[in-house]
Amino acid sequence: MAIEYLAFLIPLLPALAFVITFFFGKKMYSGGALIPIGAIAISCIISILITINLLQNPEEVVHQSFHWFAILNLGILIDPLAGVMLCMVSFVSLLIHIYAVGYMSHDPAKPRYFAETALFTAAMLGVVLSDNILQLFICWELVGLCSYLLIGFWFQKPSAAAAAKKAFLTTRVGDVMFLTGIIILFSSIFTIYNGNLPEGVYVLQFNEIFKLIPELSAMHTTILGSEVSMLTIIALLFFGGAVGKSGQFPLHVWLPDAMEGPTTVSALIHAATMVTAGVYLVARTFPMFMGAPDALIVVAYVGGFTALFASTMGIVMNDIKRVLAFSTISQLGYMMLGLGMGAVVGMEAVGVSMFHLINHAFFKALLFLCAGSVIHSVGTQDMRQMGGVGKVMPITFITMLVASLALAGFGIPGTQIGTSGFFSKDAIIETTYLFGEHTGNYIPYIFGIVAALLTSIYIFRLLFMTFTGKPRTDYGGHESPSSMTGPLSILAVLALFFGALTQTKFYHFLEGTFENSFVHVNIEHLAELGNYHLVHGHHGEPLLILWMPIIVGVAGLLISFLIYYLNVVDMSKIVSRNNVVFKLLYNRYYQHQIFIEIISLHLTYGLSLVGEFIDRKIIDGIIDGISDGTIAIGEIIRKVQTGVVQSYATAVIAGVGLLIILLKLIVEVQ
Amino acid sequence: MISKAINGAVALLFLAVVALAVVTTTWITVDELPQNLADQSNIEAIGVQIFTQFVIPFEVLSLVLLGALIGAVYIAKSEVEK
Amino acid sequence: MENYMLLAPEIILALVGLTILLAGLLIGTNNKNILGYIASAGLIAALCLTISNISVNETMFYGTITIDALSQFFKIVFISVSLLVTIASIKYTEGNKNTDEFFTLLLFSTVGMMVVASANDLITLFVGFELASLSTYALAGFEKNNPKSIEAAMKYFIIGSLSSALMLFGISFVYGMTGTTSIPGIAENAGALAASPIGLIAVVMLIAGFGFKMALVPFHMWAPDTYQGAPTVVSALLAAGSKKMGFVAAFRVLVVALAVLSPTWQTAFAALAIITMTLGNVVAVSQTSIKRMLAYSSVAQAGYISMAFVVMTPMALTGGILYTLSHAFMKTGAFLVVAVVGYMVLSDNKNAKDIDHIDNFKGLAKRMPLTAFSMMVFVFALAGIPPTAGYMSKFILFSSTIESGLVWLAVIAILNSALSLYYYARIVKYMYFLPASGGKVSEPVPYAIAIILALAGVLVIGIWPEPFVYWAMEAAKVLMI
Amino acid sequence: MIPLTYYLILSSIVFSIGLYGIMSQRNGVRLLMSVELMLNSANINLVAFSSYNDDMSGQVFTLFSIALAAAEAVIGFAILLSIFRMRDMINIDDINILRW
Repeated sequence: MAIEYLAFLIPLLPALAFVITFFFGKKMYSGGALIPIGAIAISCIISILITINLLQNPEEVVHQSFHWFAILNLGILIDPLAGVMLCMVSFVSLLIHIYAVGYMSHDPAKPRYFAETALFTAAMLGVVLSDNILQLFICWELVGLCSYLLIGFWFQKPSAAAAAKKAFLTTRVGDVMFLTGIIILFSSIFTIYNGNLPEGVYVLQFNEIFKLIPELSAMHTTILGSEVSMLTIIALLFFGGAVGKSGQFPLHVWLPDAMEGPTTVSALIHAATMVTAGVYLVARTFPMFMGAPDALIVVAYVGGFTALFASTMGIVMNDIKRVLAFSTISQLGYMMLGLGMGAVVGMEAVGVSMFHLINHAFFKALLFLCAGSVIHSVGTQDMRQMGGVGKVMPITFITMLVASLALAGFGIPGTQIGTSGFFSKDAIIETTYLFGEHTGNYIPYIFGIVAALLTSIYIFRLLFMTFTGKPRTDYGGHESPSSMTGPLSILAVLALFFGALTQTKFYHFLEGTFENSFVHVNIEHLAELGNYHLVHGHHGEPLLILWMPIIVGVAGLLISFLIYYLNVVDMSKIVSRNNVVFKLLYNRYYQHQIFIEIISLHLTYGLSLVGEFIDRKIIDGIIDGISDGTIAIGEIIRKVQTGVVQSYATAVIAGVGLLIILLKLIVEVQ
Repeated sequence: MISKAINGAVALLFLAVVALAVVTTTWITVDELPQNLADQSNIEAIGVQIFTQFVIPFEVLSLVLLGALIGAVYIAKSEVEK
Repeated sequence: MENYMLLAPEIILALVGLTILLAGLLIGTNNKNILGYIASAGLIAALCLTISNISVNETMFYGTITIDALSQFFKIVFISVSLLVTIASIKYTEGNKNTDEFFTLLLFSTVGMMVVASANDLITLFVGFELASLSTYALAGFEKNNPKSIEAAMKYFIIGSLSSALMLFGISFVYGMTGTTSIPGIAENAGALAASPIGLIAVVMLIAGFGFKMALVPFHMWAPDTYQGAPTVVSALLAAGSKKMGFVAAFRVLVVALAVLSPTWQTAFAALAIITMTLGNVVAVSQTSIKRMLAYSSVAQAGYISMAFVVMTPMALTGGILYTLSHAFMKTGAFLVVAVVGYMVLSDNKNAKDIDHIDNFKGLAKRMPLTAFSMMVFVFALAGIPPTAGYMSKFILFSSTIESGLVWLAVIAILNSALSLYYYARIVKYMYFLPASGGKVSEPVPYAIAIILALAGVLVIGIWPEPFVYWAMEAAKVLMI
Repeated sequence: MIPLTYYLILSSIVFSIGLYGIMSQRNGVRLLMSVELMLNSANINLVAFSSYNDDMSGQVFTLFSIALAAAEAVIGFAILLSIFRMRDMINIDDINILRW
């Protein structure tokens, strides 16, 4: 059975579904939802079958390519990395499409919704499948376009339209860097070949690029007086694209606002799939990062800082979806941090990071869908107006609890017991420890561990505020229909068990990504080019280090439990700084309380506020400032155009005169 | 008035630049002009050139004149009569 | 014996123009629609004939005309633009008793541009230039009872004649130093010109003359006013067709004839390209009239194309030439969309003012889905987003710039194209994310056909660029001898 | 024999007068006159070069350019006429609806 020959159908079917739904959806059941669901289901089955084949035979990757123009091609590449990503994207997309049948049932613009999500799925599968960087970029842009359209799905709301624009423009900053990277790469390859390309070589195909890494890394250019390898520049520009797409600091500002779209869109695009495209890009071009000095360290620092920075802001949000948005940014930061650890562990970093990506897709999609279920039922996104939802929505509550445990990474070290988040996040934190051990630089580890504590605090705060206690307003909810709870349960099972079942196999599988019939790259050799010193066989970290993530996780749970369930501290009083000391003295657990007060509340809360300030005022301010500045300059310059034709003539003549003088001067100098 | 002065200054500057360039350039010229100008009819030579070498521009020129005519008549014609 | 078949496209168009003029005298106002179809048929015939002679390389008529890959490429650009404009104008001129003048002038201006593309002699070039200019002066003022249209024509005319005078003055110096008006002859004798101070003045004056057509800053100031005031279909012709005439003339005169002076004009174009793209994009951001915004965007695009003159590698010239083709389709399409929207606004309200205001684009996706979608593709193509023609051209142009070591220029250009997205995305926002102010309107068929053809052009070049790149490369080879 | 430079200086002066006129005059007809001055100064150049180079094509060019100048003037006057009909004046610096 040669299922591989059907690989091209994977992106094609959703694309076809887009066309059909877009034009004929109005007349069909539920806005033509069944067409994309069917198409994506087939894509999903093909992906899974191919990946299973690949598991048995990891050397034999699927590669199909056809000539596009001159020295470029269109092609499909399914190697272990693409395989797992494909399965995840198509599967999560399938579940969310099914869920959306219930969630969007009241919306009149259903056909447009399903058409756009189908197109998105096609484009995202295209990103994953690309065998060359240009095709990847094209699909990447298409994904961005769909994201723009879907964030602005309810474009009647000005905030949605503004959010769509912001998302589009901010990610464009990254995209421009990415494109610049491709252009520089393209011209560098031309320089390497001296313009004489060998016959039948598609220059932007990954295998060709990887083959040339030593030459690229030997090319140097001078920037601000210091010699920099061309490869580093290209890798960092690619990373710039990933920063934009994956919401890393400082281009993360669009992601929280993107929550203006329907919750299903947030789950699909802004949690599980599109935002991980940046991580995927870095993983896909990982050999380039390995060969480029300093590039991985930048990735690690940006990722680690983002993980910490975003989680501090997660604590102060009251909008349930915004908490999850910041959580997504923070988790993406973890993935980048994991990739950056390639500086020490080599290919294992890709395995660790991708493992977290897949697990995160499951539990974060689940979190969003649960939140969507709550919003659908309660009719508000503000957690202050919820409370006690768990009683009316038991299934949602249980699934949400599972997802939260997975996010906070609960499990028992040294055994096979634990949620999927436990296996992947702890693996990243352990690698950062290893990094610290070998380089003496523990900063990534501190980023990781502190962010883990904050993660646990904000997610249980969300859980307690929403599902426990007494209803704070009269919302009168009900449990969601089975088309919604069905996907929730499936995702919950995955969030709970996927990690434990696949952990060992997964790393091994992904380590073969760059050694197969299509590309063959020696990571060890590349690491030498990039001045990284890889270590092997790292076991026997101190027990405390193994237990540390779970300790901070439980600490976070306790802190949230105390504050938001038992209400030992009245948050409103804290915020209004009313009589804190008095309450403190009368509390029996004052020792513990001080810890909470100072560390978790004042310090963290203060930090969060500072974070939010930086986010809202400074970063937003810079971005807005640039655009306002441009408009203002435009307004001034346009006034030169007075409408009087003589002044135009004067401009022409003055232009001629100035040009003559300018050229005279330059020619004299030369 | 000031603007006219500026315009004048710009024009004078332009003149100065061009004149300077003209004066400092060594022009390639024939050593001396044909002595008896009356002997030579350049009319005939021009006529021959127009209908041989420059026949294409000449034909295009006819289109220019026709186009200018159509355009001018169209724009200048008053549209009052119905 | 000359092969007159090679000039058949020009001859056909001139004859069709005359036929339309005569036929216009004989048929009544109500039947004048047929003239548009005749013009379209003539243009299609000319297009087919041009394409059939695409790989000819011949110099004719005592060396005043040359037919080569470059001229054929640009002729196809001009004929395609005219064809799109003509098809759309069938609707625009409906019921107008001056339809015959309109189409005759349109065809004449096309002939003028084609003559410039083929010119191998400065006299031919200048006469062709004037034919295209004079016809379009009249076309810009075609709505002669509309003060804006007449004002547009007046400004276009005055700056245009100033530029022709500057150009002629420059040409006279070139002639004086080289003793000939033939382009290959000038190329042989240009050494003396390069050595003398007058060479610089001649080059700058020629650049001013061509820069007027290309709308390079600071010779661009007529462009926004004229594009805004002129009838929208004419703006399409000016922005997409007539602008390209400036480029082909500059390719012929500067790159081929005055190649020895390349240090001078490369420096000049470097300065002009940077100023042009930056000013064009910055000012476009603050416009509220769509036509004016497109005009500034077209100024900015001229800046990108001018980079080809600065880089001057075969790849960069290929990129620049391909860009002219892509830009022809994108800009024509965008202006025709504005024309359809204007038509829609007028059918809502006969006395509507400011029909090109951006507010009229609100909710266009609801009112005219096809038009809105096409506009989205056009503006994204102008911004250079794949998979469109604009992306391909920019990719080739920018990567060749980086390859030749002018990284700073490429960085400025890329920053500019990122900035341009701001105002392009605004149109998309208006069309897709703001509520509509009226019901669904069906596009008039001629407009719809023209827009779909332009859309097809933009997408085909974007998705399957190989033949076009190859073809542009052939055209660039002509310049690199 | 009059040096060639004299002709060129003359034509430069005429050209500059034209430039000055086009920048400073508000009356449309004067503007057109300025344009004619500039075109004709180029003609002086062409004829002078033609006879000093003993090459006929410059004079042919001059004939062409005279015809073109005429055609240009025709269009120009038509546009001015149309402006005059609409606004009863031909001061073109008052015509600035289209701006910014």
